[in-house]
Amino acid sequence: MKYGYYPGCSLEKNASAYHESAMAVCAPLDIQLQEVDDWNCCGATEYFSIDLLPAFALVGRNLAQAARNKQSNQLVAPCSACFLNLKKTDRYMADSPALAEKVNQCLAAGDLAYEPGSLRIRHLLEIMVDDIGFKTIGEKVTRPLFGLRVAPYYGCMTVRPDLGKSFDNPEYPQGLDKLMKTLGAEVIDFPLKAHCCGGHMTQISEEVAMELIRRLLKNAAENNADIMATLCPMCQLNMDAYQEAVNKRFGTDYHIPILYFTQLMGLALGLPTTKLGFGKEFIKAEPILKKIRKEAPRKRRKKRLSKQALPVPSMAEED
Amino acid sequence: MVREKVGVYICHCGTNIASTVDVHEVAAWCGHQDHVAVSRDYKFMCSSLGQDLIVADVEERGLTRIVVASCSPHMHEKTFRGACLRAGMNPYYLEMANIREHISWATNDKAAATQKAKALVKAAVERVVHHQALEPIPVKIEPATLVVGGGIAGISAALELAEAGYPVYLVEREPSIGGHMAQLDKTFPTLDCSACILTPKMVDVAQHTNITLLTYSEVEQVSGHIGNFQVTVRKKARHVIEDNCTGCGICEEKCPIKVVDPVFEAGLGRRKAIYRPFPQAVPKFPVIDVDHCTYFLKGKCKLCEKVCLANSIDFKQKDEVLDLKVGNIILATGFDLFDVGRIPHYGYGRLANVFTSLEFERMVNAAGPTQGTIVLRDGITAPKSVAIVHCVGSRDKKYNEYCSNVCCMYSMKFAHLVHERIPRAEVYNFYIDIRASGKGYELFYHRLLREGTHFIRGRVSEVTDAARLPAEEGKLIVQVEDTLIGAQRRIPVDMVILSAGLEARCDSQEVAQRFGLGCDFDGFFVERHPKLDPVATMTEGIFVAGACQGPKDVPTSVAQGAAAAARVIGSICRGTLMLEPVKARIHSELCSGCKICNNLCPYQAIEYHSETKVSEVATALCQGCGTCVAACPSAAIQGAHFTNDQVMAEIEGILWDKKGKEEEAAVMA
Amino acid sequence: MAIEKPKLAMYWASSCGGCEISVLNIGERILVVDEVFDLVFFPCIADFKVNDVKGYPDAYIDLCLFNGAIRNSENEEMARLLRQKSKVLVAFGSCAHEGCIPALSNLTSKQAILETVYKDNPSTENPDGILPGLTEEVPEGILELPDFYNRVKTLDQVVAVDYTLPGCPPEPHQIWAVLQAVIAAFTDGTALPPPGAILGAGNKAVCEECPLAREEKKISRFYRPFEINPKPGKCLLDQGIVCMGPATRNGCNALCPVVGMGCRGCYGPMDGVEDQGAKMLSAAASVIDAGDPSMDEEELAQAIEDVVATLPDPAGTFYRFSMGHSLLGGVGIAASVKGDDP
Amino acid sequence: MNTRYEPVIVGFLCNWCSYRAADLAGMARIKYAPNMRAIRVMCSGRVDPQFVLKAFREGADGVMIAGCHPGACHYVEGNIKALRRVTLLRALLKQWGIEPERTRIVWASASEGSVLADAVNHMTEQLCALGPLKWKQNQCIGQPRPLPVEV
Repeated sequence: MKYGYYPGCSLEKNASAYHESAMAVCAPLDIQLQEVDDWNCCGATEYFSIDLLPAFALVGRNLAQAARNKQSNQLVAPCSACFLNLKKTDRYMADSPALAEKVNQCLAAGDLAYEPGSLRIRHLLEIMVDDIGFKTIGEKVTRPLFGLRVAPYYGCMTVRPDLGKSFDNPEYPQGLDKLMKTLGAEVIDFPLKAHCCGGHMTQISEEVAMELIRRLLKNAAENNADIMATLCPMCQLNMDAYQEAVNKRFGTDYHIPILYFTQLMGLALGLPTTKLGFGKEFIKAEPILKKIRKEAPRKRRKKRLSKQALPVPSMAEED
Repeated sequence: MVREKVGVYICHCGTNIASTVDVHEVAAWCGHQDHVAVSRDYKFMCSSLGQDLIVADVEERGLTRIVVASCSPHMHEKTFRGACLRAGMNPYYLEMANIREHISWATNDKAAATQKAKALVKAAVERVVHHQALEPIPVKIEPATLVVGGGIAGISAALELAEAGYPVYLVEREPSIGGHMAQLDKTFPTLDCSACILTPKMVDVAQHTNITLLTYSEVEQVSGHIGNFQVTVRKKARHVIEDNCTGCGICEEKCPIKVVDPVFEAGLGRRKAIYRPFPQAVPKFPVIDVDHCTYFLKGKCKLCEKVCLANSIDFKQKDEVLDLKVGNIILATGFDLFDVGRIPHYGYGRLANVFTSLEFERMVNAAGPTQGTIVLRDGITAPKSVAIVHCVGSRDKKYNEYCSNVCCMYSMKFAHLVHERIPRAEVYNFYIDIRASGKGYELFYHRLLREGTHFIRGRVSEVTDAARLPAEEGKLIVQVEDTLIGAQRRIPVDMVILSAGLEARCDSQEVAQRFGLGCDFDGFFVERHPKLDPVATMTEGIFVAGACQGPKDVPTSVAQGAAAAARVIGSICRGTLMLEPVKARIHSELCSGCKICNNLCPYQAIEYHSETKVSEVATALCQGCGTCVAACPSAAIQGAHFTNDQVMAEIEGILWDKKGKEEEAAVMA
Repeated sequence: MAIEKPKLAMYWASSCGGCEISVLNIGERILVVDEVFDLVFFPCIADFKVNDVKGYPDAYIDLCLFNGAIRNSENEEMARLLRQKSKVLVAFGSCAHEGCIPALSNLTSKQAILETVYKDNPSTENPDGILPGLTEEVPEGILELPDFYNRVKTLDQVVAVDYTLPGCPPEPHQIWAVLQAVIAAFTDGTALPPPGAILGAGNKAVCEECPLAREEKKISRFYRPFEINPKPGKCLLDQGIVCMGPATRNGCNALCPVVGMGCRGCYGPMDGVEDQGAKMLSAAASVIDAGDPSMDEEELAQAIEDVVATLPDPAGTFYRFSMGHSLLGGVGIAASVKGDDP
Repeated sequence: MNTRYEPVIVGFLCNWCSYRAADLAGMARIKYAPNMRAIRVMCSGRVDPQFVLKAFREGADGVMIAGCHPGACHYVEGNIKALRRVTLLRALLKQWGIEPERTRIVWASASEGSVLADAVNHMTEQLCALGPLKWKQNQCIGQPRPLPVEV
C-alpha cells in the first residue's frame, strides 16, 4: 500500500529513532511511504496561537505539496502535532470556504493550490491498526515481547479533538493497547493514556511540566510498567529527557524507558535493534529488554472472589 | 364527461394567509379557470359562516365539487367534508389546497407565494373534477385487547380495560410481570416502597378473570387492522407445568446451579438455573434456564424433578404458538438502560467500584443481593464517600441528546438512601442542571440540600484510580469542572454510581415494524401527535404507553397506560368504526394475473385466485398505501381517492404556469 | 355486371418492410385479398407512383394499411396524402402505432444523430463535414430532399387514424381477422368496429395467454438474454429476465415467452396505461429484492443500485416499441399537431 | 418581476411523514424556497414513475419524492419500494439527458420540518445551478416545418 508521508521536523532530529523504526517496520508490512516533496514546518502547537492565517497557510502548503502525489490520496504523519495540524487545516478549510479561499490566495504566491478534502490525513498508528490489522501484524511476529509490561501512551493530539471521525475513542483509545497485545506484550490498563505530557510547557513553566510528567511516570510505575510505548516525538522527549530531572526534583527513582511503538513492533517482527534506533533514548531500554522471555507467561487464574463479593461486571470484548 | 361545477373558496385565515398570498387576486384569477363556477375569498372559511357559504352555493348554484384553499387537510379536511355533507354532497367531492402551512407560513415572498397558491388551487380544481363519490367503510371492533409489556404502564392499561369489563391479553417477555419498577427499592419523591405499591397490582392482574396473562412470551406476528388484528404469540417453554405447579419454590432452593442474573438483578446478584426472578413474581411459576441447567447441558441432574411434589417439571415441554384475535393493541414495551460501557473513561467494567444505577437499585433493595446494605464490590466495606454522576449517556451529543427525564430524581433518591443507610458518608451529586419538575420533586431536592448532599454543577470528565496526591491513593477520583466556582476539581470517593439514561429497547425498530409503527431517531415509538394525541399512533388501533414512547417516570407511565386504555374502551364502546375508503381494487377484467403485486402488499391483502387467474384485494386488509397501484403494469388496480387520473390531473394543474412558459420559450427559440 | 371492388392500399413510411412481409405471410389467403380488393397503391409489390395517388379523388381508397413511423417530411406528406385519399386508415404495426425502433432515436436530437451518422463514425469518410440539407445542387438542377425531423412521430400524431393493428409485425391470424372484418363490411354491410379501436388484439396483458408458471416475484438481479439459460416452463420475469409481458397488450399468444425469450412489448400498453415503459419499469423495480430498512441509508441505496446496475439499458429495454407514445419521448409533437388533422 | 431562473419542483409527499413535515415547517414558520409544490400521496410507495415523467413533461425542473425514514414507513416498506423505483427511474432519465439530481428522494419524518425545508432549499439551489431542463431544449430544436398539403 502506498501513502504520502509527512515526517515533520522532529523525526529528522530528536525523534530519528521513530523515523528509522517506522521505515524499518513498514518494509515487511508492505507499506510504502512516499515522502512529500519539499515539505516545511507544520507550525507545531504555537504558531496557531500567534497568527492563524499564516499558520493555516503554512500547513496548507504541505497539503498542497502532498496532494501533488498522484499515487495516493492518503497522507501519513507519525508525529501527533503534525497529524493534528494537517487534519485540522484540511477540515477547517472544508468547513469554511472563506478560509479555503484565503489559504489558497496565500498558496497562489507559490503557484500552489489545495482542494480541501482531497487528502485523507492519517496517523501512522491508524495505518497499522485499521489498514494492516492485528491479524497480519500478528502473523509477522517472530520474536514476541513475552513478559514485557507496556504502558500504552497516546498523548492528547492523536485522538483529540474528535474532528468528526476519530479513528479511536477520543477519551479512552484502545488501538495501541491491542497492537501491543498483538506483539505479545503484557499491556497495563493505563488510566493516563490520553493525558497531557506537558508539551512545550517544559520551556514555559518547568513547574507545570514537571508535575505533568511526574504523574504519568508515577502511574506507570505503580502499575509496574517496564516501558512506555508512545506515538509522538513530543511525548517521548518529555518523558525520556526529563525523567532524571523529575527524579531529582521529586526525590523519586523512575527508570522507565520511553520507546516508540514502531520500535517495539520492529523488535517483535525480528528486525535488528540497530535498525530500530535503539540506544538513542536517555533512559536506556537495553536492560529492560532483557526481561523479554521466550515463553508466553502462563495465564494467571482469576482470583476467586470471596463469598460476599459482588459479581464484577464483565465487559463484552470489542471486535 | 359531465361538466362539473366547481366552487373555489380561498381562505384569508385572518392575516395568516392574506398577509402573504394575494387572496383576492387568486380568487379573481381562479374565477376564469376551467370548471370553476364560483370563486370566492373569505376571512375564515372554517368558521360556521364560511362553511355556510359553501352550503348555500351548493344549494343555490348547483355546485358539484368543492375546493377549499386554506390550511393543511390534516387540520380541517374533516370540517369541510362535514360542510359538503350538510349541503347534501358526497364528502369526497372536496379537495383542499394547503396555502397556509405550505405557502404563507413558509415564505415572505408575496409574488412567489401568490403564484404558488394559484398553482396549488389550479391543481386542486383539476383533481377534484376527477373525484368519485365514496362511502366510509364500517369496521366491527373486536372487544379483546392485546397489551404488550407487563411493566407498570402495561399493568395499568390491562387493569383499566379488565375493570371496564373487556378481555385483555397481557404479553410479557420475561418470566414475571413487573418490569423495571419491580427492580426498584423506593420511588421518588415520596419514597414509598416500590414493591409495596406494585405487587398488589401484579396480583390483581393475575387474579382478574378478564386478563389472560402470557408471560415468558413474545409477539411474533401481527396482521389485520383496527377492530380485527390477528396476533401470533409464542409462549416459550417454561419446562414447568403451570397447571400443576404450586409455586412452593423447593425446586429453586434445591437447584445446584447458580448464575449471575443479568436481567432482574442487573448483574449484581445471582439466581438458580430454575428460577423466579424475585419472590413475589407473577405468575408464581418458575422457568428453567436451558442455557445453564445441567440437565439441558449434560443430560443429567433432574434434581428439580425429584424434589417437586406436584410433578410439575417437564423437560420435554415445547414452545406453544397462540393465535389471538384482538380489536386494539397497546404497546408498553418499556426502555433499556444506557450501556455505560460506551463511556470508557467513566471506568465501568475497569474500576470495580463504579456501579450502574440499576446495580445500585438492586443493592439498596432489601430483597436484593446485599439485603439493602450499601457496600463496595468486595461485599463488605461500606463506602465513606459516594459520587453520583448524572446524565450518563443523556444530554450528550455523542450518545443521546435528549434528557432521560428520571435520572435527576433517582440520583437524588440514591443520595438520600446513602445518607439514610450510612449516616456519616459524604455524597456528591455531579449534575448539569437539576430537573425536578414533577409534583413534589422540587421539595425533594430541597430536602436533599438540607441533608447535606454536595451538589457539584459540572459534567464529569473522568473517573480514574490514578492518584496524584496522597489523599487520593486507593480512591476513585472524579475529575470535574465545577462550573459554579469555575475550577477543576478532583473528588476522591470510594464508590461511583453512574446514573445511566433511558434508551429505547434495542429491538424497538423490529417491534415497530412488526406492529407497523414508526420510531423516532432515538428508537422510541412515534405518537400520533406529540401534544394532542400522545398515546395513539399513526396506525389506527395501536396505542403506546410508558417509556417505549420516550423516557418517563412511574406516574406518567401509569397515566399513559390508563389513557391508552380509555382510548381503547372508547372504540370498543362504539362497536363499529368508520374507516377512510382509501382502498385499492383490482379490476378483474383487466388483470392478467402477472403476480407483480402479490408480494408488495405489506398486509398480505392481495390474493391470487388460481382458478380465475386473477388477483383480488381483500378490502378489509387493505390500508390504502397504493404501492400496488403504482406497480401494476396493466393499470388494473385502482386506488380510490388517489387514482392515476386524479394525480395526473393534479400534476397538470400544479404546473399550469410552467408548461405555458416552456412553449413560449420554444416559440421564441 | 361486375361489382366495383373495394380499393386497397398499403404504404411504408419509416419502417423495415417486415409489415409487408407479414401481410404476405397470411399465405394463400392473399389470393382472397386479391380477389376481393383492387390494389391501388402498394410500393412493395406493385408499381404505382405517388402521382397516381395524387390523382385519385378524395376517399377513393377504401382501406389503407399504413406502416412505418414519421421520421421525415416525406413520411408526413405521404401520411397526409393517404389520409385524404382513404376512407379507412389503419396504423399497421408498431412503427405506425407507437414509433417502434425508429422512435428510440427520440432519446437524442436530430443534430446528434446526423453527427453520429455523417461524422463521428469510424467507417465514414466525410472530411468536409457535409451534412444532408434540404436542397442539393446537381448538374440537372436543384433536388429537394425530405426534411429529417428532430423527432420520430407516430401516425396518429400526424393524422387521424381509424384503427390500429399493433405488433412488430402484426401476427398473420390477426391481419386476416381484420381483413375479414373489412371484407365483411364491404360485402355484407356488417358494421365496422367503432373508430379508434385497436384491432386484432386483446385488452389484457400477455401474461393472460402465457403458459409459463408464475410465482410471487422477487428479483435479486436482472439477466440479459445471453447471460442465462432460462428454466423451461417458468415465468421469465421470475428468473430475472425482463419480460414486458405484464405491461403489454395480448393477442400474440405469448409468442416470445413460450420460446424462452422475454416479451419485447411490441403490442404496446393496455388501455388506461399512459406510458408502457414507465409502468413496466415500476413493476420491475417493485419486485427488486434488495435493501431492507435495517440498513443504513448509504448501504440501502447501494444494495438497490447494485441490482439496478444489472439492467444496463432501461430506455431500450422498456421503450423498445412505445417511445413514440411515451410521456417524454413523444412529448411536444402531439401537442403541436393536434387539430392539424384534415 | 425578478428575472432569476426559478425552478419548479413537484414534490410528492407522503401523507404520514413528509407532508406533515412540510406542515410542521410552516407551523414553525421556517422560511424556505417557495419552489416546491406539494402533491399529497398516501405513501411514497404510491408514486408511479408515470407521475415523475408526467411532471417533467408538464415542465417541472425537478421532482422530489419524500417519505418516512427507512424503517419508519407507515406502510412498513413503501418508502423502500419508492427508492427501488426511483433508482431505476434515474438510470432511465439519464438516458434522456435528465440529470439524476433532478429526481430526489428525501426522508423526512413528521417531526423534521427543518429537514424537509433544507432539502427543498438544497434542491432549489442545485436546480438553479443546473439550469432549465436540457431534455426540453431537445424537443424544441428543429421543430418540423409546417407542410403544405397538396390537393
